[in-house]
Amino acid sequence: MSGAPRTSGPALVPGLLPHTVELGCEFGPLLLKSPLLAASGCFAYGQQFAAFTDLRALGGLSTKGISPLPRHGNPLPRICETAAGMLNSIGLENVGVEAFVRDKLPFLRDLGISVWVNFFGTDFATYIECARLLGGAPGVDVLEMNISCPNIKQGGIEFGTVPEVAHRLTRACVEVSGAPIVVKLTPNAGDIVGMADAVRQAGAMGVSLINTITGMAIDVRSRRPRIATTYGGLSGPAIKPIALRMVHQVATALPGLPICGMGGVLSGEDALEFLMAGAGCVQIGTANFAEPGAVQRITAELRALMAELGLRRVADAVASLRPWPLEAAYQTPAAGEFST
Amino acid sequence: MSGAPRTSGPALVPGLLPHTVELGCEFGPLLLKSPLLAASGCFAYGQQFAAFTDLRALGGLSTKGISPLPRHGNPLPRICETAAGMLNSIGLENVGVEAFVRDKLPFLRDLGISVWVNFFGTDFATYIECARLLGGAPGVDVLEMNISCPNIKQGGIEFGTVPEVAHRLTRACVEVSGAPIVVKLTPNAGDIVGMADAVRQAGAMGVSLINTITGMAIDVRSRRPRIATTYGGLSGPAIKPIALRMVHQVATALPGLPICGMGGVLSGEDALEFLMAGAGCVQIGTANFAEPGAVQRITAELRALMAELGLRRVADAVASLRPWPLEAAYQTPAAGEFST
Amino acid sequence: MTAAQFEARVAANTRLGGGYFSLELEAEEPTPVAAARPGQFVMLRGAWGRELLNPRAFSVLHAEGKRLTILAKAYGQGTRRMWALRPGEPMTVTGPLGVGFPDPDPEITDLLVAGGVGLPPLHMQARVAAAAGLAGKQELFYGGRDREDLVLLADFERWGVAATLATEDGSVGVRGYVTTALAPRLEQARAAGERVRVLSCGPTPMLVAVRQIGLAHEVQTLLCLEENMACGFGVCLGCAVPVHGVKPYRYCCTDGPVFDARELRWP
Amino acid sequence: MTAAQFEARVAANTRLGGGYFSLELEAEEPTPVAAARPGQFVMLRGAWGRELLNPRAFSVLHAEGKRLTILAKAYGQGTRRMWALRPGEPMTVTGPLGVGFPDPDPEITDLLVAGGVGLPPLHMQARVAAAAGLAGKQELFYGGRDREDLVLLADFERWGVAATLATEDGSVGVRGYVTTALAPRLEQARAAGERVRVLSCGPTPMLVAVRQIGLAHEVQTLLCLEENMACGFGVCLGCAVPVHGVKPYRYCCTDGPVFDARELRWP
Ligand SMILES: Cc1cc2nc3c(=O)[nH]c(=O)nc-3n(C[C@H](O)[C@H](O)[C@H](O)COP(=O)(O)OP(=O)(O)OC[C@H]3O[C@@H](n4cnc5c(N)ncnc54)[C@H](O)[C@@H]3O)c2cc1C
Ligand SMILES: Cc1cc2nc3c(=O)[nH]c(=O)nc-3n(C[C@H](O)[C@H](O)[C@H](O)COP(=O)(O)OP(=O)(O)OC[C@H]3O[C@@H](n4cnc5c(N)ncnc54)[C@H](O)[C@@H]3O)c2cc1C
Ligand SMILES: Cc1cc2nc3c(=O)[nH]c(=O)nc-3n(C[C@H](O)[C@H](O)[C@H](O)COP(=O)(O)O)c2cc1C
Ligand SMILES: Cc1cc2nc3c(=O)[nH]c(=O)nc-3n(C[C@H](O)[C@H](O)[C@H](O)COP(=O)(O)O)c2cc1C
Ligand code: FES
Ligand code: FES
Repeated sequence: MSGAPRTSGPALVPGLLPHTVELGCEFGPLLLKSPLLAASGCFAYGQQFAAFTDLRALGGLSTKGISPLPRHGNPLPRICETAAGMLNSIGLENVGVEAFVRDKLPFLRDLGISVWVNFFGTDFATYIECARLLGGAPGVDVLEMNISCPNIKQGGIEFGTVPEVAHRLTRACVEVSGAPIVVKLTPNAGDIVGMADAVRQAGAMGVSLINTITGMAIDVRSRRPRIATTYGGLSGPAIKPIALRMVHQVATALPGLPICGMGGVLSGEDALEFLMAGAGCVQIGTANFAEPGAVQRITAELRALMAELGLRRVADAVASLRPWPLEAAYQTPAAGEFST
Repeated sequence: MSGAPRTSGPALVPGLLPHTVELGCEFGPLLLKSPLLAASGCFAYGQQFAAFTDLRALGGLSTKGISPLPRHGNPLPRICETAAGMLNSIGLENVGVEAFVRDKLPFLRDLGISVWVNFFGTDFATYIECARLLGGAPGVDVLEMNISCPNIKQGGIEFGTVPEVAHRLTRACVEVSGAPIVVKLTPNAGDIVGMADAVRQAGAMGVSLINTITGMAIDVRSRRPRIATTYGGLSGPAIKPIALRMVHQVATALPGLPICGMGGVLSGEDALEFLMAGAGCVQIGTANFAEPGAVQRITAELRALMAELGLRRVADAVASLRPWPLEAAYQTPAAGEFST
Repeated sequence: MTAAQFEARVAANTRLGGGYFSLELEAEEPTPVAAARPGQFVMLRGAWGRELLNPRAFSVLHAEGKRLTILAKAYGQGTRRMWALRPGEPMTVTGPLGVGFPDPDPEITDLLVAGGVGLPPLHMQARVAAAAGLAGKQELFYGGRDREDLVLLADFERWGVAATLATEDGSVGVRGYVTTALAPRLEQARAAGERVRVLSCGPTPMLVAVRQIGLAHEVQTLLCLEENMACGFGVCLGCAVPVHGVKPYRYCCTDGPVFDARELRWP
Repeated sequence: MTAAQFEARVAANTRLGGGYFSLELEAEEPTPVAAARPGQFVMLRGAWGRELLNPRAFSVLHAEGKRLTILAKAYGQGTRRMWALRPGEPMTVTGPLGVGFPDPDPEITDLLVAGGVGLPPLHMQARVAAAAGLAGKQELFYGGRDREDLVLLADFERWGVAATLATEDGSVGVRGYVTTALAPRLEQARAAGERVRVLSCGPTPMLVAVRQIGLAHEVQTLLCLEENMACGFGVCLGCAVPVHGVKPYRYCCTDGPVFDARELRWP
């Protein structure tokens, strides 16, 4: 397969030279060197990747989710593979705020790329504590607030699925954080636009879409779930169509709200789909496991593809999707909705 | 790959001879010849498959969704492929109740397998009309009520996502139908257990889980959605982990409610996963496109696998999942929930 | 000649340049595809797991006994994998499917207008005609981007079928679109009172142009369409083609892939 | 000896019976895997698209210069595809990863307890020892289901490493589990005041038994574990191993795959 010739489709405009493509872009108040970032939980705290890739080629990275106290994570097995995807139930294992700021942050700060610190709590108080401590730490560009964990006890699930609760939680964190807050939403919520709007009104700078989707797999021989906690979070290319749809829904309903899109990006073309759907930047998660240089490769692919399509700046791509022309003879009059 | 030797894992009990496995099973009040049925929209009205496969080897089939009047469907493109899945927006194109009963039903009735007629309306009145006309037609074993179409105007989306609305709609249809009603739920609903419970209390004989998940794909060269209606329904192996999880959630929360599971079944092992998760029978959809004999092959695989695992009857498999033993040293004390 | 699904193995995979390749498959026994008419197609799928779910449609280029050959271009996921297939690798075939072109007619000249991977149905039409001694009633109009985009030309030469070539870069034949040569030919036929019809297959923009030219000249124009297909045998309803009439759609896989230009609800 | 990710091609794929195969890969240049110790591993992934996302872990059987070899059994999706790979096909390799077994020691006899695809680390330990003239300090205990489950025995013979074999069906060696032979050997060592340690790799139930026997006899017991891995370099946190101590888990890929039996929070 790898040797097959590249036969390109019709270019929209004459191509550009790749080096003339400008990947630097704005995301809300931020200036990113590139719209491609490494996703939370898939890049640890960055160090392990230095042996494999040039971390400065990244637009930024989001850290493993940080909680006030260290967490040890879930029983095993914690991961398994599914068709074009994987399930995980790591259990938000992390070193805790104190060790993170002391041991991990200095390394990240020195990279000169956008540092997003993903965090979560188990209740209002711990969320707020995290936002205060991390949002004030030097070198933190964004606090990415994970309200998606379907596992936390004490009504935690409501953080990610009930708009009013998410609104209150976001407002409380925004008030104490020195850094802008991007809220990471869960696709398990029934009404993703309602959730995005709720956190936007609470002062979130933007939203990250999407976290993993709750899923399950069974080993029929042992008759056990393949993940010890029965359910796990589905990531990878399998979820890309769902992620793209949610990004497009939110971008269409709430124009102007910065969206960081993610879910199954493995190539520059995948990343461009997210930009066109309305994401201002894109995170890459699962792809890093197989290929520690994934973000760098995908960045090169994105640049080449943008050049081929005559897209000089990231802003030329963002939300540039064209609707199907209703006047075309290929269309029946009533379009715009779908059913199977 | 095809030539690789089969090296089986540890059998739980000594294997059985495949012909001693009894695939006939109960599903609510029904007696099925096999727990494997063809899924709605993926088998048309059956005839096309007669050239390729023995339709009598099926446990049953669910027809393309029927509405009171014929429908012509959506503009094109209507389908596209995604990683381990496909999107479709056919638009519920169908011949309408009258032509169905006159031209299609007799063929199905004569097959001697369980005939599930999938139906939908555009409002309360048309749903009820369908249930009355189809539920009274001879040869209809089950009415599978599709409340999942995210596209129908006039608040149609509420049918599938708001429990009270689904409850009222189901009750109204159950009252006029001569055949038992199985309600097909949408995974786009935030609270799948709440939806299942609502329709159960309204008199549904069971539930079908899951319909397609709303998704999107973009052709970056034309900058257009790959589906003319922008969004389409995602099916295939990509969604299997999500479907299994929903089946397990409903089976666990509402034991006794018959569940017809589906989503991405391509093999006997996939089907057995659904049975173990709690489905009493399983539908096979997208697999039929590539392989018109898919249901028959999967049935043979299921039989062989059940024999290997010592499962003599379907009931031995249904909801037979074993939890991870909490006492095992592999476990930390607090288990049972998951997070990424 | 009802369709069947059967297993076959790659007998040969020949790279023709420009990403084109002809793939020859062999089954255990003679297959029903051997009876395929020009324009009929098969659905093909390799042993490529769960990633690519659905088979892809390919016009039959040639089929006889246990063997069948298709012509394709490495483009998307499926054709790129097929490009790399090696002899002995398995493929699942379903076919023959669809309704093809009408038989060559001694009274009528077929103007075969081909673009890119649209060549196979017209190639088979020319072969069938040549075998029936009607090569003189076939004329090929074949367009592509460049020299590499025009393949299997030697066959037409061998059969004695005249060919008008066009490339966008002018490297072979006239520079520009193949459709440019069609209108004058139709004028000429009209002037000479010659009976002609147009059979065409290729990229949609080309077919749109062929249709307009054919309709303008009031000659029968038959277009072989390539819609996205999931099943190929009338079940998924994915391959709808917009038509005039009571029903807004017909199906590429069962009603086509060959449609009369007048029928299409196209620009 | 830091790990790298590099491309390689299949140089040879040898089927050994029973679904076992040894896969030899060759890179363009000498690779860091050549420095791998017994017990270290590589992550391998073929050009198999988006269906199988993550690479699979394989112990290094042998590596030198540009070449590296692994031993595997066709079992799941990945190994079944690998079983079918042909010379020239590409694979992506990451490694060497993890912490391996300690060096052979002239003062200590290594009792190498292997089951199934757990052979490679012990095979390499024996080879390294033999090269250092310490073959006499290595003893293999190797168990499987049947004759076909025991592979590469000739190597141990050539190196002069004594082997005790066990099969569940009794077709080779003693009938039953290989662990049955371990306890008497440890008794004997204790009685003779001989310094021994146990190095083991294989299916988890076997390792559980080896651990209990080793602990009961108070000899150093090092187990090479095979947890599900997504990354292999300490990032996904999927390969947690339950241990005693303040933290309930360590990581198979970076802290292991070799763990001291005492450390494991196992039955
Ligand atoms: C009846 C029928 C007959 C056909 N006969 C042939 C044939 O003989 N030979 C042949 O090569 N193809 C033929 N096709 C087209 C072929 O089935 C599709 O192009 C198929 O999508 C290719 O599969 P893929 O996986 O490579 O690309 P996909 O991944 O399915 O396609 C990706 C995208 O690329 C587009 N695309 C695919 N191929 C091309 C191309 N060559 N140029 C520009 N855009 C393209 C598709 O429309 C799609 O949007 C036929 C189609 C039909 C319906
Ligand atoms: C450090 C390390 C070293 C390893 N070294 C080797 C090695 O040298 N050779 C080797 O063959 N494997 C080795 N493995 C195991 C191998 O990585 C896994 O078995 C891998 O899952 C196989 O991939 P697959 O796609 O074939 O199976 P998957 O699809 O990933 O596995 C499906 C299921 O089968 C189970 N399974 C996989 N293989 C077997 C088997 N042989 N017997 C019983 N159950 C099995 C898995 O646990 C999983 O639950 C090693 C693993 C680790 C962590
Ligand atoms: C192993 C693993 C761990 C993850 N941990 C976190 C986390 O700590 N916080 C978070 O917000 N998202 C976490 N995620 C979700 C990813 O950041 C991302 O949203 C998701 O995986 C979809 O992107 P992908 O398909 O590119 O992986 C994790 C994902 C994986 C696979
Ligand atoms: C092309 C297509 C058409 C479908 N049409 C219907 C339909 O008319 N009514 C319905 O309830 N489900 C419909 N479905 C959903 C399937 O019945 C099934 O729920 C879904 O595809 C998941 O199963 P699968 O992954 O095995 O395909 C359709 C699915 C596809 C792919
Ligand atoms: S391709 Fe499925 S109906 Fe035509
Ligand atoms: S395999 Fe990813 S952390 Fe060990």
